Amino acid sequence: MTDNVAIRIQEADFDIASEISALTAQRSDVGAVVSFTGLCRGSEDGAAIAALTLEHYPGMAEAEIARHADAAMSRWPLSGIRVVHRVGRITPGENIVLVVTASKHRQAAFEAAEFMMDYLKANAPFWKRVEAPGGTKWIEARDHDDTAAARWTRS
Amino acid sequence: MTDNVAIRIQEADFDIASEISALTAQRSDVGAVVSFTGLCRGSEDGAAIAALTLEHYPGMAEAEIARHADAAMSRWPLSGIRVVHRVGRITPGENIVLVVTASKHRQAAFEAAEFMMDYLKANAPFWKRVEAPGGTKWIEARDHDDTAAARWTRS
Amino acid sequence: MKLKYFAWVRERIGKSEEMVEPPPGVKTVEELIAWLAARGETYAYAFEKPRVIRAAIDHAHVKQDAAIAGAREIAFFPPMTGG
Amino acid sequence: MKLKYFAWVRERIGKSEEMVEPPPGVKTVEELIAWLAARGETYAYAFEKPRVIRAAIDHAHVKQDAAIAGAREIAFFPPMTGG
Repeated sequence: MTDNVAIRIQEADFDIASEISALTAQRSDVGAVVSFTGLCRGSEDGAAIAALTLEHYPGMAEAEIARHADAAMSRWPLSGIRVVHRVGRITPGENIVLVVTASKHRQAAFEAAEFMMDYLKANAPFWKRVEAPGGTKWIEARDHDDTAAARWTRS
Repeated sequence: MTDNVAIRIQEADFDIASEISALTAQRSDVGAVVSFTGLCRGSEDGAAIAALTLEHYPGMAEAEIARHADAAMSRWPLSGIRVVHRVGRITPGENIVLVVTASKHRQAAFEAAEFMMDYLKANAPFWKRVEAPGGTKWIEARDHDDTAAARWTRS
Repeated sequence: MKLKYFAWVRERIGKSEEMVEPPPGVKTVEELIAWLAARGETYAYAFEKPRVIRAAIDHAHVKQDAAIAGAREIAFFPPMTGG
Repeated sequence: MKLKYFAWVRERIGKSEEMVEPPPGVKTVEELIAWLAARGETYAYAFEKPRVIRAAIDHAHVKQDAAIAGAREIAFFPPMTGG
């Protein structure tokens, strides 16, 4: 894994400010930092939910995210990327995922953050199950996410 | 100014976590938050700098940023936007500007944050002066920023 | 080889991993799925729509025509829904 | 009307604002710039490249052909470099 790439999968919540500061502290070559936070919403397809439970493939998830972060580091002039993905039970309003990218200029930071999120949505080995009043069900993958992920494929 | 739009121009630094939390606390309809932080870099066009001094047009700057935030709120399905732009003397490594956007889905949050930053770079009434060992000079506007801002114009 | 199951594939089969020794004729992921589906009711249910199932060999996504020779760990799961 | 100057326009003119009463023949921003540039050395320096100068009337960006009639506050400044 490239220097300045950090990937964590954990049950605990994360602290956005400290993840950003890990990419900017003690240096003066970073001009742009983009953070994306994904949160658990209180409804899914219009129906209220009680919680999400996130399952992942330990070992593969970390390795795959790191491989995509390395790809982003090569593709854009970035000074660093941090990804934190939570697993376990998460209730509405809570954080699920954090991506932080840092660069000299804003365009690289924005594009790399979108690239990482599109990847995480469509191809990282995580699965969400919804707890609703009527029972539990696995969330189905959306074609939309595959399309978003595919736009980064170089022709 | 639309509800859930907050614009501040200040000399003091800002706290990213509290700005993000202002858009997400006590609600469960936000699924995506994007933050952009612009920082002062230690060099400008390859030459080391000691500091930047930011000047703005009081009254016009707040009103113009709010007008663009309102435009973003109409254009994308956003739950809120917060912008903090610092003025005065800022040294390398320090924060300059923060844009936070919140939405149900990630694409709206990303696009609106980029739209706000493109606007702030090219059209908000702020001017940067560089303090370097050889003296001070005003930073010249870059055509690149005008091009980035123009891409949001609807035809 | 070790097999791992995730999400509803795991729930339907009723276990999260197991060791198997498929016969020599089972050479691809697709053939492994067909062999597993014939092992019993829970497997048949998990693999009832084989085209929906995603697979990874030794932590790398693979297509169903991928060869399984030499694999230490093969995982089966539904399309991913992370992020 | 009140005029405001920012960044190097302010520095060159040597003041950040002033009240002026241009003659009736000065009807547009462009004509106001020409009239100001003729007021003395510091103004001539500030407006030496009139096409570079940006203007705002009552806090709204305007082009140089904009009419100044009814304006309370007109500001002149270089291209913006915020963000």
